[in-house]
Amino acid sequence: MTLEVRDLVIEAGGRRVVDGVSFDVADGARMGIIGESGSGKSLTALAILGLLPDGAAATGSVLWNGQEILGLPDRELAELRGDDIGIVFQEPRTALNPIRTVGRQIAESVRIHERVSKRDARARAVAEARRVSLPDPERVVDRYPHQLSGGQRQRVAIAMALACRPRLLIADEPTTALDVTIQADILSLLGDLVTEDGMSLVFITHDLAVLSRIATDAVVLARGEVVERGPVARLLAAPESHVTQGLVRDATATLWSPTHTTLPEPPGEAS
Amino acid sequence: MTWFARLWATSTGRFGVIVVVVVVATAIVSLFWTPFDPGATDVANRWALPSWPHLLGTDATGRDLLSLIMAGSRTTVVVAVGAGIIATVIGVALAALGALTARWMRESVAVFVDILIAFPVLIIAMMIAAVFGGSLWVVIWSVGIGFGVNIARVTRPELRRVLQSDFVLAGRASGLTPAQNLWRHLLPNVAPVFIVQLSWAMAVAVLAEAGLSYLGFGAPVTSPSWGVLLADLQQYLTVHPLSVLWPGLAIAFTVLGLNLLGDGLRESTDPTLSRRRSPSAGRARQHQPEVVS
Amino acid sequence: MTLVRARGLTRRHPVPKKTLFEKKTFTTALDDVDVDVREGSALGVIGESGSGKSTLVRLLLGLDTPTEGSIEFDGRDVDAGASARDLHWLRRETGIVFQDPYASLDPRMNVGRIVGEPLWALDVLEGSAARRERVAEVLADVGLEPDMATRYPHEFSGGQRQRIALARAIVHRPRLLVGDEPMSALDVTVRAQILALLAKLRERDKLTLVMVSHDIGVVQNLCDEVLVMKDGRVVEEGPTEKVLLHPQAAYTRHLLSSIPTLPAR
Amino acid sequence: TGGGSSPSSSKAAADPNATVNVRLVLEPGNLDIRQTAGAALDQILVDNVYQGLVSRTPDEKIVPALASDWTVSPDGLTYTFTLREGVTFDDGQALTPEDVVWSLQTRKDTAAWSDSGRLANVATIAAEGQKITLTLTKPDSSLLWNLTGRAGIILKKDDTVDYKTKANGTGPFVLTSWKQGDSITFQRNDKYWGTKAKAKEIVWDYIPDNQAALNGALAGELDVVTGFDANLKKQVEANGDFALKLGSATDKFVLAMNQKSGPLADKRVRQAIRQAIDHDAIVKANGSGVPLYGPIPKPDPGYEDLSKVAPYNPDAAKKLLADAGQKNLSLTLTMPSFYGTTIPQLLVSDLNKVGITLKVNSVDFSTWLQDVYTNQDYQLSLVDHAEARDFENWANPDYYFTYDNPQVQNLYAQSLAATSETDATNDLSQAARIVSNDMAADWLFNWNSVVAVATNVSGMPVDNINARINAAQLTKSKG
Amino acid sequence: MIRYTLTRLVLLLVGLVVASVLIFLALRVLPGDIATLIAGTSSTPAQIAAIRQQLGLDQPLFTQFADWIGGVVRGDLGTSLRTGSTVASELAEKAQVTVPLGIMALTIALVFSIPLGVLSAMRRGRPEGTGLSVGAQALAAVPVVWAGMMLVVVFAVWLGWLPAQGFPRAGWADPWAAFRALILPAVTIGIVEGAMLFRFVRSATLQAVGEDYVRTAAAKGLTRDQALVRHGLPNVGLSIISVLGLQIAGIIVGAVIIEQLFSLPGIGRMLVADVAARDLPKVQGELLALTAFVLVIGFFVDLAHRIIDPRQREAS
Ligand SMILES: Nc1ncnc2c1ncn2[C@@H]1O[C@H](COP(=O)(O)OP(=O)(O)OP(=O)(O)O)[C@@H](O)[C@H]1O
Ligand SMILES: Nc1ncnc2c1ncn2[C@@H]1O[C@H](COP(=O)(O)OP(=O)(O)OP(=O)(O)O)[C@@H](O)[C@H]1O
Ligand SMILES: [Mg+2]
Ligand SMILES: [Mg+2]
Repeated sequence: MTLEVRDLVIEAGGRRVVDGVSFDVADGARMGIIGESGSGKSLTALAILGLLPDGAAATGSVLWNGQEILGLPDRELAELRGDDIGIVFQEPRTALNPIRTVGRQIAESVRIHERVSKRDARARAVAEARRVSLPDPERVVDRYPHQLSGGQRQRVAIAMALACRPRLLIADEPTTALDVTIQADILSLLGDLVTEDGMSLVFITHDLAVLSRIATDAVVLARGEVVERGPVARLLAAPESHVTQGLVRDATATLWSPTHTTLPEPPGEAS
Repeated sequence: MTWFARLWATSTGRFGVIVVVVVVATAIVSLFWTPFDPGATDVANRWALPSWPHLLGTDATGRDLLSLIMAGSRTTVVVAVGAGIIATVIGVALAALGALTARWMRESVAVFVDILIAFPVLIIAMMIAAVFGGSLWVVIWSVGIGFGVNIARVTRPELRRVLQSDFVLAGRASGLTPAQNLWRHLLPNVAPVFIVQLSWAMAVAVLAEAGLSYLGFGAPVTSPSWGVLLADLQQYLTVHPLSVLWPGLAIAFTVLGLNLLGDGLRESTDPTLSRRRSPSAGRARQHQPEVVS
Repeated sequence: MTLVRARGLTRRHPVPKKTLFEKKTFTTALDDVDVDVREGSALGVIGESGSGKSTLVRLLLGLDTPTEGSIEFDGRDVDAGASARDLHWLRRETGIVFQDPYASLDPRMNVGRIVGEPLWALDVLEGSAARRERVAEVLADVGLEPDMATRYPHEFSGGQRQRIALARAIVHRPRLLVGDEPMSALDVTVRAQILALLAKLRERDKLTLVMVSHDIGVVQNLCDEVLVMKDGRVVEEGPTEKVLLHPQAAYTRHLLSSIPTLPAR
Repeated sequence: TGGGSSPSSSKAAADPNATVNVRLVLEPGNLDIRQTAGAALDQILVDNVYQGLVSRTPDEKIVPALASDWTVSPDGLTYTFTLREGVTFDDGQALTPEDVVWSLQTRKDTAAWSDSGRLANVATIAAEGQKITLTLTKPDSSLLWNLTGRAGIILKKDDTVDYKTKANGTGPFVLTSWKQGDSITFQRNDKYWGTKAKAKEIVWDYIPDNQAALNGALAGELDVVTGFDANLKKQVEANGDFALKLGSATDKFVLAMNQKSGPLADKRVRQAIRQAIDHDAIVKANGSGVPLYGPIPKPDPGYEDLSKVAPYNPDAAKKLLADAGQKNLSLTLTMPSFYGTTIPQLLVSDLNKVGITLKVNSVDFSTWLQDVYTNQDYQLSLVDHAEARDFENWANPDYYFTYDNPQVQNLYAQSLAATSETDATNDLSQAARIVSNDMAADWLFNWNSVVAVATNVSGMPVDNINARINAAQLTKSKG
Repeated sequence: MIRYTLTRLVLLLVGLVVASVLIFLALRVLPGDIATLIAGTSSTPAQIAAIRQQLGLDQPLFTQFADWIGGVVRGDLGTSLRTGSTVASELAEKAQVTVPLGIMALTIALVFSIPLGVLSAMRRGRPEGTGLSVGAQALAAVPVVWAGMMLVVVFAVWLGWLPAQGFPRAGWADPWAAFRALILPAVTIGIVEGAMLFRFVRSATLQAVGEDYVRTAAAKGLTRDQALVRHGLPNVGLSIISVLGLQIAGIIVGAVIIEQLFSLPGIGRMLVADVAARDLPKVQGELLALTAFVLVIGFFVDLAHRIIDPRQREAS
């Protein structure tokens, strides 16, 4: 099951915000997309699933297993979403429906795609909640989002995306809004799940340290264009484009380093 | 971009602005000139159909409808502005009492506002009309009070929200006194919500003038007013259907304009509609496109 | 020399009653905390979300009244209940930058007015010309063009906005600058720039810093002392080196081990 | 016009089981005929439900009712009535002479009852067999007339009926239901002593809105529309199922002027106002009615044409105002709100032409009663005085007209005391001329009733129907 | 939940007490009284005084208030000075017109505004969505009197399908006739109020379109319209419920005008007549009942909110 993105162009608000992005995600691959804020990472992810916001439109080509899915009618795309391809968003506070129990929300994709009964769906929800290590899964499925902490909500969001065992998971900065301790938990959870199920992963982040923990390969986006691509280790060790170089340098500047506490060399001059 | 440019950029806002300008301009012109004296009767020419020199025809006593409609826009402007001012004063006062004072006071005011909301505008109007007789003041005060309470209800949480915002806290940290903070930060930031409500209040005032005039609580029966005219002419609807069209159209046009102005103002001032509001907690990073519309 | 000295700081918030018949209950945001900030030092405050960091900062700056405990600034008692004018002495000595660069600037004021507000409110510098000059100077200090003073916050990027907030915090030349997570809303690139800027100011103007952050890298790079908080209490404090490299408290260790790192180059 | 009832144009036979729906404008506040004022009560209850010893026809002739006949002594001090036998109240009880004595005596003695003052000259009321004798302290030429109205109504002695919502009378109809805010229903009284009513049921529908009434008529929901707006004539005639009938009436639209103080104390100003008003235009705009220039309308005794007293002449009006030194005069007219907008519009325009700014304050009737009627706190007032033969108000200096002329008061007293009808009438017309010459008020016009009657309806009276509608002859044919 | 209900109930009672005092005092300011009205234009001061005493209007204000409130507490809303019948019975009778009218109007408003509002939000930017929105804006701008007249002319006078005015004397004993009599009035109020509601539904739905959780739902395999309907709308519904509370007040106002226009014997017309007649005990009883009704609706709106919204349901 492969995803091939070719010459993806996205126009939003009359501007071209993603300009000819191409990349492949092979079966079982762990692909990272990095870039600074506003470089077009989220829109790229949304375009793949046909979830672009009003006022944004995509052209180019997105092939899923060789089938063109860009521009498919919403009804047909909907069959892919949640079933073949799952997605987790950045903000756990707003991504869940406040007036539905989390169990119902976790099992919704199962009910949509597998048409199981209500009771079975609940059992599935409990199982999925257990899989993402939510505490007391039997009870937690009957709670409402506001009764959970941020980390727990993000786990719910992940459980939702994984409920139908998708072949590809797109995670759009799933840990940015969380505390470091919780972020660490979620990252290892994701890593484990991907390894267990052998699904492919597209992980979007602006944080190189996070990227290096989760992805094997990455593309670097800047102003809507791919400026560099390659294995993460290589990107970090020997960045070629100056965008990547800047990212690496800045990351080092503000990054916690367990070995030295001396002030590093002055970072890039303030512009 | 200034707020006006943003407003003008929305089609609703543009229509609203045009309507308001047209109505106000008509009102001003009518102060100096109307084709006929709007009060002058001419029984020989009653119920004239639209034709020269009575472009819109005449009414039951032969008054020129075009002149009456023009002069009636004055009443509309007075009603809308008057109700607006009273709604503003009451709305601001109640909202401020309900947002800025001690907690027991805030909560009692909130309850009081909820009770007042239960009194329909019309009932307030009937009481005032019964005391002072039908007049524009009835419309102005009743809509002013009724909508002032509404505005207070909508503005209060907004005021609370701004009050808890970081920039107000930053103002305190910069040494601003509460009064300075109110004037420099709170009011300007609540103003948009307020102005939107206000333009809707004005639309309601124009409609209420028609309804109250029909019930006899509105403007004096001889004053040039769209509401009075509508109430007056509707009695002859089946015989002279054309005449009742004009005041109806004038009212609908103005109300539509004010409503759309409110919608346009909301679109152009509400930041949630252009970019997402920053989450108050957590470490959500924000990005800002280079050009903000 | 101790610039700020706080003893036994406790802050409780009443939980809003949902019904009339409920008993009054409290949440404790800060629980018996002692803090000393040496003149010229940089104190980092770290800890998880909700551990009381912001509460502490507000108390230190007299923006909130402690339920219990006392604060002295430069030997003088801080009474947050006093009128705004009676606190002007404290405001002249302190400046603060908040976390969210979008929420902390009044969207309806231009940058010149925002940055000049402390000068105006505290009556520092006579005459609008002198004030304008100082605003231009401080904008240059934080790396912005002086002619940006006539523009409005929404015309700036997050990083630029945070610099504006920083300019406002230092425009009246305070002795103490407090940052309440001033960088956590920014992406790495901008974060690095602000960090450098703060380091420069500290060096040049001998500013005393109190820096709240969940971002331990920032603290490590900027601060010489660290305070670790959890659930409203201080779990560990001491020189940066000691606390971060040889943490004693279990919580500190857990916190540090959670931080993702780059593979060594 | 002038006939008692409109002849039926339909040849079809009347349906004895017909229900006739009649639109009326003003609903009574309650049904208490003893003390609740207002023509709305007399309009339907007197003659139809309640009766007096005597009654009157639409053209103001006095006719027998509960009394089969009566005599008046030559000195005018003793009235003797012969009470009919076999009369019963709606509750089945027979009418006795005691009921008559009690009714008249209680009326006279109870201040709270309306029109008690009209029996002020009656000294004793006595019954002897079926003979009822009233003796007077002094002659009163209006007594018989007064007995045709409220003052003469005969109720059951010490009746316990709830007068406010029900009725217990002797008339050809029984009041069966009152749905407040909607309608009052009468049913034929099958035990009536006289000729039985023609229709089985009369429904009085109270519809204030003219357009709603017209719509109701066009949709076939109403058979008779009274108070019809003549401006809507075209519509109802085009329909073909209705005919418009005009009837005379005693409604006088009185523009009262408070002459106690202020600019209106000056007779020239009052005359200027009268001459500024185009009465013909008012009649034309109203679509019906006749101009009126004095206090007595054509149907009442004492009427004469006073159109020469203050004819329409704006220039003369301007001159009078200038003579009186009134420039930029501004006056306020206080009027009840239910008289519509046409008349005030015309007044504003006419007065404006001679330089008077008129402000119109239209108020609830109760506010008018308090401000104008009771407190006499007004400048100009406009009210329709519908009552017939109400000249007495001009002879009452305390009345809200604020008109005080001893000569008029004497003439009126003289007319009351007159024992010959001609004398009484002459005195009245002389007094009326003085009132008009004094510019005591302006009489805008004498309203005429306009009634739209369905073509299958017969027996609908059209004259003076604001005062009362005798529905005994009213009926409808099938189809 | 029970505690909350009790708290809210206390608030409701406080509201009623405040309202009753306001109503009582406000009415005493009215000029003119029923005694002069009963006495009419050929009355004498003695006659007026006699009537006033008979009606108890010569009692001190406080006594009158105490009498009234005392009665209200015992469930007696008072009696009419004009007719002597109880306010409660007259309200009950007129309610047979006004309540069905209100319900029909509300139903029409809801049935027409909610689906169309949602539809126009879903079809935003397309001609049909814009068209719906423009149409609703135009309808919301039309004075209710005008709308009513137009409908009568077309459906009653021209086409003759429906009655133009009035309510059958038999009332609901003749259900079909009664229902027909209320159709035009209800449609008039319904479309004008519905147009306002439409604007609200549309903007609330547009807001829901942008909510993250709707996008999340679409990501689970719903089409975007399905996601909006299944996840956005229940949340929109919450805010519609609160607006409905206010809408009821609007319908009451509409009813007063419409009952006049269609000569319907309902509460609105009775109220206008009673104010004009200065039948103060009756007016205050009616106003109190009306206010209580709106306050009670507010009470249930708040409770409904609590029940539907888990965030509020939580006690602590
Ligand atoms: N609905 C929209 N209308 C117009 N412009 C948009 C819209 N959404 C995003 N953009 C713009 O498109 C560009 C790319 O946005 P995108 O959200 O993909 O960035 P990102 O790389 O995900 O950034 P971040 O790291 O901050 O999430 C930005 O300049 C943004 O301002
Ligand atoms: N005004 C308030 N009313 C009630 N509780 C409050 C209030 N302000 C803060 N709290 C509570 O006090 C605790 C400490 O809050 P504080 O904002 O100081 O935490 P923080 O360490 O700054 O967290 P973060 O990293 O999320 O900014 C939290 O549990 C918070 O919910
Ligand atoms: Mg993004
Ligand atoms: Mg904080």
